[in-house]
Amino acid sequence: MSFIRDGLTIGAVAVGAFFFLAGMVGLLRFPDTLSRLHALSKADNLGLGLIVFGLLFQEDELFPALKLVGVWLLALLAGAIVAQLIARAAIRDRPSA
Amino acid sequence: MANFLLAAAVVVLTTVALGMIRVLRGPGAADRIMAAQLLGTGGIAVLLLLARAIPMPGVVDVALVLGLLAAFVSVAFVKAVGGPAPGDAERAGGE
Amino acid sequence: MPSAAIVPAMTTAGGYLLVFAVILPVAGVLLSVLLGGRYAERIAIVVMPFGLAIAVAITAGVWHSGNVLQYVVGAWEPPLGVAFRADGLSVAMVMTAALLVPAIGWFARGQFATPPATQSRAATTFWTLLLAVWAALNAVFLGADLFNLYVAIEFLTFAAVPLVSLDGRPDTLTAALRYLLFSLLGSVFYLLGTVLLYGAYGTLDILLLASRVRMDPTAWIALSLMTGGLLAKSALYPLHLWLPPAHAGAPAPASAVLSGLVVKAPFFLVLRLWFDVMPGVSDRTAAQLLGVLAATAVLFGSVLALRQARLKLLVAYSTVAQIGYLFLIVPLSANSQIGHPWGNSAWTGGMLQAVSHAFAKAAMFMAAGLVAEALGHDRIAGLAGIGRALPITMFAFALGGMSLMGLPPSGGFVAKAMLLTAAVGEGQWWWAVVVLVGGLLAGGYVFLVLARSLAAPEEPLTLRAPVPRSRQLLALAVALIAVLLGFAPLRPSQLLLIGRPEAAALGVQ
Amino acid sequence: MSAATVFGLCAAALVGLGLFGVLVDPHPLRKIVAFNLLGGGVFLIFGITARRGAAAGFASDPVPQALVITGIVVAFAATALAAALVLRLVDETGRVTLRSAGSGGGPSNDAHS
Amino acid sequence: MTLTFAFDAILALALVAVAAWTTAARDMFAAVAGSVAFGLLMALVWVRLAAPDVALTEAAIGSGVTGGLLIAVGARLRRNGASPGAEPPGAILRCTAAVVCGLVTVGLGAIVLLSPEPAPTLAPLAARHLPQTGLGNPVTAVLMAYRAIDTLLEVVVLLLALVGVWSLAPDRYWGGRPGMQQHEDPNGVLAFFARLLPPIGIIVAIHLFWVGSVAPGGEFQSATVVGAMWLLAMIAGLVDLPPIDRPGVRLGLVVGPVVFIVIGLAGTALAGAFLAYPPGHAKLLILVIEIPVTLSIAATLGLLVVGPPQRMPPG
Repeated sequence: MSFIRDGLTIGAVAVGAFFFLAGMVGLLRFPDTLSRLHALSKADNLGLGLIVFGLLFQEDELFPALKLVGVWLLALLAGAIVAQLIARAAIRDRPSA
Repeated sequence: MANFLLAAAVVVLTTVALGMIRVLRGPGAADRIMAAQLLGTGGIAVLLLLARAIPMPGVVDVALVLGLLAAFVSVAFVKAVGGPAPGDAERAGGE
Repeated sequence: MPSAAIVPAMTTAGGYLLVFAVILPVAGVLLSVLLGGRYAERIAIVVMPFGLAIAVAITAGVWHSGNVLQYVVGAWEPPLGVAFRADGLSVAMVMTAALLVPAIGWFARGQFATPPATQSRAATTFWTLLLAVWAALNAVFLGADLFNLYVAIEFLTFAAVPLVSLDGRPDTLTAALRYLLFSLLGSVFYLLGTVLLYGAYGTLDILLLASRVRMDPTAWIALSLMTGGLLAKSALYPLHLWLPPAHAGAPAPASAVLSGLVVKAPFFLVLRLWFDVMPGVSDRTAAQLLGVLAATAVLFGSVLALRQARLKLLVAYSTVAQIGYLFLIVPLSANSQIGHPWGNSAWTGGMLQAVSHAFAKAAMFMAAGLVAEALGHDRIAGLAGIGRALPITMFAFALGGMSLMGLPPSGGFVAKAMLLTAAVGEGQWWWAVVVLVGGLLAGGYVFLVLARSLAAPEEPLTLRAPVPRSRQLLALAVALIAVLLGFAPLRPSQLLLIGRPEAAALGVQ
Repeated sequence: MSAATVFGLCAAALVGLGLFGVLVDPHPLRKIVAFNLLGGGVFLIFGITARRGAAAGFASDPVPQALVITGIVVAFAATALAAALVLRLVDETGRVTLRSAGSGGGPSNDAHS
Repeated sequence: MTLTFAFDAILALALVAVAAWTTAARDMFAAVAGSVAFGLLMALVWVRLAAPDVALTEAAIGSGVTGGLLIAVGARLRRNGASPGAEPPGAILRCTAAVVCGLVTVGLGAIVLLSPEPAPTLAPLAARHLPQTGLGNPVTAVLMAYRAIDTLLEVVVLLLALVGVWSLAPDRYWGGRPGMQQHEDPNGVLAFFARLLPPIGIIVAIHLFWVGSVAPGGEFQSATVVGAMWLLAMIAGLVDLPPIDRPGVRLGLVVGPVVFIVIGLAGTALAGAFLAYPPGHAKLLILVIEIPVTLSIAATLGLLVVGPPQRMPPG
């Protein structure tokens, strides 16, 4: 059993780390603010989600597992809201000001 | 398993370190905020991986606080950059 | 490991006074914040006699027992816990603060009165911070734990800096910011030295540390870092740049506190470090180097004081010079030929200088403040006639100046005479020259002011505001203490030695 | 090389960098930022001291840890006070500078601050 | 082993790089952003140094609240168009400073390399007395028992800083409300966020407070989270800050240190020393101190970030 669990963890965490890598590349390489935003908000939340998902297989108790999911939800929420706010600010700044 | 998680932590930490370049270079304030947001998320990921790889109590709590405060900083950033001009504190918000 | 037998890790009789000396003014601060402006003055006035009584009781306790008072906070013995300790040195400074703070407070009532109906920002802040300065000073003078002392000096910084910018003018804001940055930089270096010592010896308690410290690079680097930081905080040349604008820009009562008391706290910690914590570590070259800085401060500060056009700046630059005298203790006492540093008269002379300068300088700032209030300015060129208009004030200024010059019979005279004796006795005559020239220059700037003030005015002098006689008398009383210190130097000098032999035993082993 | 040594060297570098910023940067807010770097370096020295003091089942000596927590709070208070001073100064003068605004009569000795 | 070394090395390099960039950056805002990143990396370092309590503090105060403060100040300076009034010092001075700083770095580095490992430590003593405090977290024991006097003075230092910040208000605003009234669309994203996050934050804060006696956490970290949530609600225009004159505000600020002192004095009578706890009751008394102290620190931190009063007092 632990072999399957470890395998799932390794797979999810590896893909999660890859998403972080991809997000970073997007952040550094994409030409303008909004496309960078697009790349990033997907990548880092998916990355963190996959890592949390992978780590869940290593948890035996409920409470620590819930905490992990809580951390992810918090990051997801913050990421989404901040991305919204940035996009608004970026759009507002572009045409008018 | 611990070694694998540690290796993943090294990878994510590296992306965080490289993402710093965007925080520092900008050019726009929005880029900086976004990069800071990535750093926050990446930092959380690193902490969660570390917590599992090298067991130590409280590390997940650090991640939790980091997430909360990173959100606070991002909002402060957005507000400060896109906020009102000095005179018009009474600007009616959002559309 | 000779430590166990020597360090009394227990609370002594009367030790609780030490913790009260700190907590009482803190309680006053909290009450002031709670009740707000209307009561700040009254709270301060009520706290003062009690604070003075505690200081007197501590002095009596140390004097009668002939030994240190100690309090182990929370009954957690060092090295795990924190102790307060009062030796002769602490008592001298605690007593100075306990006399000066109420005097300055009483003097400030004329300026920062808070009538029941109104409240003002400056007055509320002044009274709250005056108590805070007092608490911090007592914590510094009584502290026996290096990190607790760090908290104490930061406490002092936060209490002292806003005093500078009470009036909110741009130049005082600049002065306050500069003071803050210098002070923080000083604190952080002190902190760095502290952690290096902890890392090397595993304790923060001063006496325990003294018994463990060795002459190794870590101790040496820690001592340099901490001394450097404290020098920045006490404005020893060449780190004096922040002091004159800060002390001259503050309201007169605040200047008296800052110049008389606050700069003595880092100086006091330098003495603690060099003579209590690491008597064996400081070597002759370093002591002489510090002496060179001190001497430069004496000469440079005095010359600049002579060149000032404003009275308060003159007094502030004279503080730069007088701080130099204090640090002459180090080259004259460290590595003394007598064997232990407090054997020669430099030790007593230096401490007497610290105490008498506190009173003299406070009196001079009070007088300068009264002059500025009366005239609406403090340009030295425009002082003509003020000597006749405010004779008591100018007399107080003159008495304070007398002590700075080192004229007999004043505390400053005895202090400087003892420094001279020590310089000759140690065969370091060059410091004697510095003491003498510094005295002459001080005479120069004091006479410059007095001569101007006694000159006949070109047009009849009109005072913008009446100056209450009580405030003038208060300045005079403070100046008189500085003078009277010259008459009773012997008994205090014995007091200063209490707690010393113990440290000496540690230093020799 | 142990974590303590790596971060100890890092701390030494931070102290140097922070000190440099505090000394030479003319902008007060950036002096404050540099001061935080310097403080961070000093706190790290506490951290490695604590780590090297691992004993009695603790992975790190608790005393320096507690001291750092105190230190971080004090450093924040310092930052807040300094920032408030800078802002007030800007409100009053419209400039960000540590040069004395002609505080009156002082000879030019303090021009190189 | 090599993996942890790789991790440490990358982290240390990133930290130094951010610090160097922050020192060198021309744009003031870049420096501020750099200091936020610096705080985040520091939190990771503290975890690697086996100091999760410090990591929590750093994440909350060092990175979070300090970051928010610096950003707000930086933005205001930029908006006011404040011009730097001073030129950087000349080349000679810069070189001298560089040499001095280099010497400090080399000296410190030498000490780091030469110091013994394991170092002298108080950990065994702290462990031996831990049962007397009834606590499970030795760091909390140091803060609240062994060296409680430091913590008491520190809480007062924080309050003094606030007195100092308030003293910088223009006279006409004395007694008024700090900061500007913020207006945001009450149905907007920000307001939504500011309604959602504080409850989460409060739960986290209570959690940190509660575990603080046995696990990493405690009153400073908890208070900072509460303070930050308060500020968030203020930024979103959901709550306005009270005038600094209001008795409730004053009470909230001093209640922590006052209770601290009162229990300390009670210790003089009951346990034989100021800030000593009677045997068997230590844990309860520490809790009784920590609750109001948390409240006071949260209020003080929040108000320190907002700055001096900027509006006319009512009436």
